[in-house]
Amino acid sequence: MAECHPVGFQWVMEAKARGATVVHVDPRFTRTSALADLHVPLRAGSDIAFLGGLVNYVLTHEKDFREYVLAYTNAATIVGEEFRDTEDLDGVFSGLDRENRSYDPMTWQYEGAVVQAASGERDQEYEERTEAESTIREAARGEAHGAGGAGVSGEIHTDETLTHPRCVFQILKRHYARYTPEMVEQVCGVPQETFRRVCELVTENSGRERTTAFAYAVGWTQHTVGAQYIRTASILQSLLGNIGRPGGGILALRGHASIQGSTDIPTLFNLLPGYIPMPHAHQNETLDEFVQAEGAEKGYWGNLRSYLVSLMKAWWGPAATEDNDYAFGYLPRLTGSHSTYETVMAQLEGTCHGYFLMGENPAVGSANAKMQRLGMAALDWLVVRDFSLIESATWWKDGPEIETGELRTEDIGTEVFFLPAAAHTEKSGSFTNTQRLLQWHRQAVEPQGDARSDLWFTYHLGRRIRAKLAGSADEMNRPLLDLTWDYPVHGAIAEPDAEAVLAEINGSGPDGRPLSAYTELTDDGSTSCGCWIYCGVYADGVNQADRRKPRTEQDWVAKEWAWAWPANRRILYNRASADPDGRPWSERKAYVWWDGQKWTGHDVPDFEPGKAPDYRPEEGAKGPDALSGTDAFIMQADGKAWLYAPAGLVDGPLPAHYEPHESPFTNPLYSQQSNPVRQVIRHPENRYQPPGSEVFPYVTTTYRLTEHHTAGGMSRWLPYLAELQPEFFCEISPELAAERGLEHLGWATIVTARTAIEARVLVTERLTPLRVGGRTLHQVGLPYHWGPNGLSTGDAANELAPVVLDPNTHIQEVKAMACDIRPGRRPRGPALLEFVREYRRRAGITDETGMEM
Amino acid sequence: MSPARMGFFTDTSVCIGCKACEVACKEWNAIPEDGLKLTGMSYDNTEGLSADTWRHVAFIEQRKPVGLAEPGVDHAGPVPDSGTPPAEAPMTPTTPATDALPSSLAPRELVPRPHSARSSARRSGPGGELRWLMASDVCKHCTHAGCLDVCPTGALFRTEYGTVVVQEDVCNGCGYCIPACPYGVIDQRKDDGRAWKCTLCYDRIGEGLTPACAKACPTESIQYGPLDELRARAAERITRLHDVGVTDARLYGHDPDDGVGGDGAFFLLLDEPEVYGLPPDPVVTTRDLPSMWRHAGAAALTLLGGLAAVFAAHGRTGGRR
Amino acid sequence: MTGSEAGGELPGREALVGKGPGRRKGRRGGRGERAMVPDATFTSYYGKPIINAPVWEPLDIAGYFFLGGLAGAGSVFAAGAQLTGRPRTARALKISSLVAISGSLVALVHDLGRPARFANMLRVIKPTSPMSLGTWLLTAYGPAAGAAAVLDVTGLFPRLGRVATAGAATLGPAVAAYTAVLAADTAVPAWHEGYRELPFVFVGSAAAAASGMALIAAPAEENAPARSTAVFGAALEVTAAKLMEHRLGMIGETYRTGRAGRLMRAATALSAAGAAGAALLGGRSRTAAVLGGAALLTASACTRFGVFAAGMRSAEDPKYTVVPQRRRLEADAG
Amino acid sequence: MRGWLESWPVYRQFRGEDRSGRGESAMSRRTAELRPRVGTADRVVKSVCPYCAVGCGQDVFVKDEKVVQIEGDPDSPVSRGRLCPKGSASLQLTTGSARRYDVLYRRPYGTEWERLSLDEAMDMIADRVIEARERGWQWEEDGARVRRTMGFASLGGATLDNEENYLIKKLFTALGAIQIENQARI
Repeated sequence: MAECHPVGFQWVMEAKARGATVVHVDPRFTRTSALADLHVPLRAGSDIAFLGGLVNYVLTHEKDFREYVLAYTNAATIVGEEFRDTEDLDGVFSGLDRENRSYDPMTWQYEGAVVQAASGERDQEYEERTEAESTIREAARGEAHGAGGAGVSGEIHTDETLTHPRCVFQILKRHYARYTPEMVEQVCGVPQETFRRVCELVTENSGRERTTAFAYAVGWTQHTVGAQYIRTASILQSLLGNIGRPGGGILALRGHASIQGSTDIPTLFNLLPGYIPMPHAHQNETLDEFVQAEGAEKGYWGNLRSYLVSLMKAWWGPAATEDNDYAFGYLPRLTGSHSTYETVMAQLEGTCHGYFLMGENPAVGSANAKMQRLGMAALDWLVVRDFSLIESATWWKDGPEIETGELRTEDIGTEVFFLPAAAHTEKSGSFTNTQRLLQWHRQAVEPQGDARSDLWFTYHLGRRIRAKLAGSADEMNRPLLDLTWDYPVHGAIAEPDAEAVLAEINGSGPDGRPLSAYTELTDDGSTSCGCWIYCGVYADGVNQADRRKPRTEQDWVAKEWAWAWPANRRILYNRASADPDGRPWSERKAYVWWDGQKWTGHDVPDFEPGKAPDYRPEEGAKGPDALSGTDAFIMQADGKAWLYAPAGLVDGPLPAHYEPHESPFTNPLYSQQSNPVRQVIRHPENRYQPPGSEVFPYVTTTYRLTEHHTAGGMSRWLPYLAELQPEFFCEISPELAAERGLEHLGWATIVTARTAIEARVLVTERLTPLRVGGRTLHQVGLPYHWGPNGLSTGDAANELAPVVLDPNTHIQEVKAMACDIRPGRRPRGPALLEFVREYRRRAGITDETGMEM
Repeated sequence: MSPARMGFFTDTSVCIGCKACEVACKEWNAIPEDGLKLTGMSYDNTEGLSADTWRHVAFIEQRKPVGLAEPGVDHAGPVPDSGTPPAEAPMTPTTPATDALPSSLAPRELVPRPHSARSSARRSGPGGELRWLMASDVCKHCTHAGCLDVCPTGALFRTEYGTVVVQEDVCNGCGYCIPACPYGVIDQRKDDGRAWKCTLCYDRIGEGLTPACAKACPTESIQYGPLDELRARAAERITRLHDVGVTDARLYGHDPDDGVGGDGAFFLLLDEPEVYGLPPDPVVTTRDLPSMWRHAGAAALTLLGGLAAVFAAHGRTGGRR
Repeated sequence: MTGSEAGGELPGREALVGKGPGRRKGRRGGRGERAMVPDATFTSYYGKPIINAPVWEPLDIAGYFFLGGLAGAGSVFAAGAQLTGRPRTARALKISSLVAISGSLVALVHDLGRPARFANMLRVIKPTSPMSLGTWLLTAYGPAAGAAAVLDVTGLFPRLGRVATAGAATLGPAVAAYTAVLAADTAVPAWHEGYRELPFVFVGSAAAAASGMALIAAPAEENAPARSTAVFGAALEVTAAKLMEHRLGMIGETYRTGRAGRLMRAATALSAAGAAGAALLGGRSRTAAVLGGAALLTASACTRFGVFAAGMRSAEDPKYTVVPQRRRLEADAG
Repeated sequence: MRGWLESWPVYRQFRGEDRSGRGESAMSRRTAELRPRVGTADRVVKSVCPYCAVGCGQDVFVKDEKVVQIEGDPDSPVSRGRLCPKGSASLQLTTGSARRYDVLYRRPYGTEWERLSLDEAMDMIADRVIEARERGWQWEEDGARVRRTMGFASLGGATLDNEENYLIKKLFTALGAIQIENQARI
């Protein structure tokens, strides 16, 4: 955190000054470790074992916050009889379809009820939920349909004594029983003594009076089991009563100014604004069927139809009517995954002809960077919008494939447009930060030359396309021509008014006035709202994201600084900060509470303001009304924090340790080596290494340095940052240096089945060998900021990474890979290809390697 | 009434080595880039203060001997101390803390020190546990400033805030201030010829603003304010650290009775000054100036007297040859 | 190093620490029990120097020291020669002083980062700055030396010429000596710590240079004082340098080793040879006088360049900064 | 004459209290008139750091319609006026030499960049989008209506504003594109 979010780390230092203990778990010793009370180096890719060990410790030593667990989690819920755990099936869950590499999740459901997830994969039980007969064969794994015919809802069974063998609590206990300190030591390389210390620190600091927070970043997400890493932390934190309370939580430290906003208002294939799923292709699907399939009976997702209809009204205005299902049919449909990596495959296959890159540099920033470049070389046209000539704009001229002779500039047919982008000082708009805070940045000056904002670009591109297609009667153009696309512009360059766009996102009522809360949204077409969770950001016609009341003039929650979604709440699920009766768990940790009439406190309560703790829903109540006065987790279909996830994940209801796709070790926990449903891509440029290969005996992980930003587009070109970390390097331990004859400041070549890169060597004791599985493991640290362009240069670490994805998030596994390292620079030109081929030969790599389940 | 003397207190125990100070300083003062060189000195690629680096963050990878070795992990090859230039080192040089006592050879302490400074790492080895010291260095704005004293043009002057500033419109690049500084701070910019160093943001503090580095510092490792207040705060901090067992902590440059009369920018360090590249006992060179003049006077008289004697002895021409 | 060693009394790395002449152990132990032997171990930041070495060009600044010495001592010598009826020697040395001081001025200006701003030297009069005082000194001395030479050569205004000669002779020793203060008034260990002897080294060197010049330029019948001066100057220079080296302790090695060592040894040898040659043979042989003079001049230059090189060396190695300061601290503590 | 004399530090040295010439007597006129450019800016514009997601507040100082300084906004409860090295380099990021201000064009099989006007480029891109969209158009897939194009794709960085992302998602979805992706996936 000190390494990548230094300014955020000031709050860790504040906490430390008030007596907090900081534990840093990371393969390398970073600037965070330097300030932590305890640094715990572990093997990259073993966190589920580590966290699972913590869960086991909590359960065996009965360190859970029992009142919280009983009231707010699904610990007591009984799971259906058909469910089989990894304990029963040696590492896999029931419902595994080996042929299609996917799970049928129906057996994971609660007894007597089918619940929908608040997020994640929601289309997987489409047919069960719509009770429709269908013959469509889904293209994507993870959306395969089961044969069961369970009802869409029902009565959830519970056992408050937590003793029923099929209650979540007991399942959890059995599942994590094998995650012992001995096992943690063997899997993670963390000595038992150290691990116990962490267990004690975490549990002693959790409960009524104290809370523990977990902070993570892409070190947890960029794995083939990334979503399950976070799930493990969720289980732990829910057991300890650390969710919804001040000083608790699982905090995603996100790495880009508006990466949170980029998922809230997603430029992601599978989502519509506000985490509404993009519709999948189903036979004659109606809006109602979609809502039934994707929404929830209970909780705020019960109002999905209002959110979606309001979105359709925002986009298609008067053209979205009750008669045409509010233009629901205008939405294009998914058939499986269309993530950025599938897009590259489509480029290589020649079905995707054009590509927009807006502030993104996949030629060095995405896994298997070579595939990205080859994909671009197969395009008809490419538009790159950035500040400088990044690698993604110049690969046709000076990319690595030109050097190896795999591509010749004269043979590349891709037409490339480079359009200079405007900086944040040259445009107005909002960023959503890592704590869901929408903060407005105001335009300071006009952009120079041809530099323009992406708002300008998108608006004017749309305007031009609409003008060119105006008058077309072709049905395919209907959604485009019916689109509400008329924003006020200002200034000499006709910049669209960002605040007008924000107002559309916020939404308006029948009278055209801005809405102030998503609870005002209706499903009858009388309200419009571009992103329901952002509803209220323009309440009263005031740009709430631009609120800047100085911190010194308000309390520590600072509710009047900017605006947090939803409803300006700073801590989600904060109902859980009070006990079931609505009293704070403790005075120290008081946050929101029931004052006898209403919910009140330091923050905006994340609960219906007037719903008393003793409220119990009537039979057959729907949506928010169906939540009781103690159902703190209001977005969940059962109002509970999920220790066990009956839906939403495609790779299991409980996290289990699987080895990374490319691991030098076999899985000590189960005979199932890796996530059985991880997403693999078969391509000659994406060859995988066999697990346990002696040719690739080391583990490498990629990471950031304070001095640079992501793939370097905003840092490698700046002299003041470039001089601080002037070139690509790898970090290794003195022991590995001795083993491989690597010299401090010399060169190293790092090899995987994809390619080899070179890096200067920093031999440092900050990297430490670990004892894993009975042998010494060396890890190679690779900061991934570099590429050949700019002032600070070097090979891109992402050249090494395979495209192998988490099946839930379709995020690549770059945080744990097996590799080889040797002294000296890498071969140049065609010799590099031969060098890598030789490695593949030695490791016996074929197109089948790594494809096994 | 002249304003209070202003200064920096750099508490390295909370420095996270982010280098925001280096960049903020450069942005504010429009300082040129200082070269793109990977040094191998841990994460320090600017090497030290110079004409083009007015704030510099030192990184020291260090072993803190606590006397417990990690079984099964051998450290192959010689491991030199941080005094070793990286080119001669087989690894990022680490060193045992210079003041570590054999008495600290206690079993590895895993209990976190209560809101102490930086921890030592879990990793232990033959030298002890690893810690990573970071410290942002800057011009000390000495009470008795050698650079200022020797400047022949008045380019260097002491401001109303007690700081020492070079006036870029006056400096003629004589270079005298450069070896006069006992800390090696001020330096000549090669293509420019003039001497440059930290101004403690003279232009900013004149309007009541905080110097750029202190303003940016995320963890308040760099604190700016009236020197008296800073000294009091530092004294409090050091007491607290000592109370919780951080016995390494010591102040540097805070003492008005030291060789430079105390620094306007002083530090809390976790090891001996020289580990950070700071002189252990700096003395302003001009402290000895009167004596130097006396010796020079004596020498001049010796010359005069010697020659007078020679000529007296030889007398007029035609005399004794 | 092996794991087994690590369990011993002291951390195993101990033996490898310290690039200084001694071992760290002494000082470490010295914490509790005062070490008997002065400890010369030290640590540093990656071997980086603590202080900044001068950015001066050796040719400019060592040259400036040499020429200043030659000029200053030369003016005294000229006055002496004039007073004792050695007009050719007097004229020659007046000229050489003018040339030397002009040369030194050129060197000084040349070394400035911003030569066009030389005049800024006259913005202030700073008693704390030897360079400031030196500049004002030169401002007075330069015209005096110039007038002395010009009036002597042209024969104009003889009275004024005598005043100028006397003035230059009065200021001359200061010109010859102040450069030692200039060098010593820095944090450069080899200069600063030698501030007591350095002026004597410099004036000795200056006297030797002036005598050398006189031996070369003056007729044999006038060179008796030059020969004596050669002995006086050379003896002073060499003795003072030895004393300084001794007092400097470990820093003294910067004068014995490397480039500085070679220059200082050459200076000693040339001084001795020049002075001896001049004293013994210079009265009889013009050639011997010229050779001796040249040797003395070269010796003087070698001394200046040697001092300069020793200073640079002592600045570039942190040990010369750290170890003496450490010792001082420990002496204070003890 | 008097003015000149008074500007001579030596004169001031002997007139004033600063006899040693180390204090105010040595001050030049430029120094005396020195003012920070944040003090002389025409306006201060409130902004947010564009690097990571901590969301530190920034003050952008503008003089003569140019950004002259960017520093932390002390009012922000997120950052309290502090910035990391990247945030501190925002001025160089936005006004430095690395920024390009011209549209560049590489024609198919071309070996060098060419210049193109922004207007022309926008027009060409619009044509290409229309063409690729039609070429990749699908009404149905395996018998189910999909109403989409696979002809073009987009990948955005996560430094885009919410409003920008909103328009991108809205326009491209209306065009039928589904391969709309973001750094958030990576």
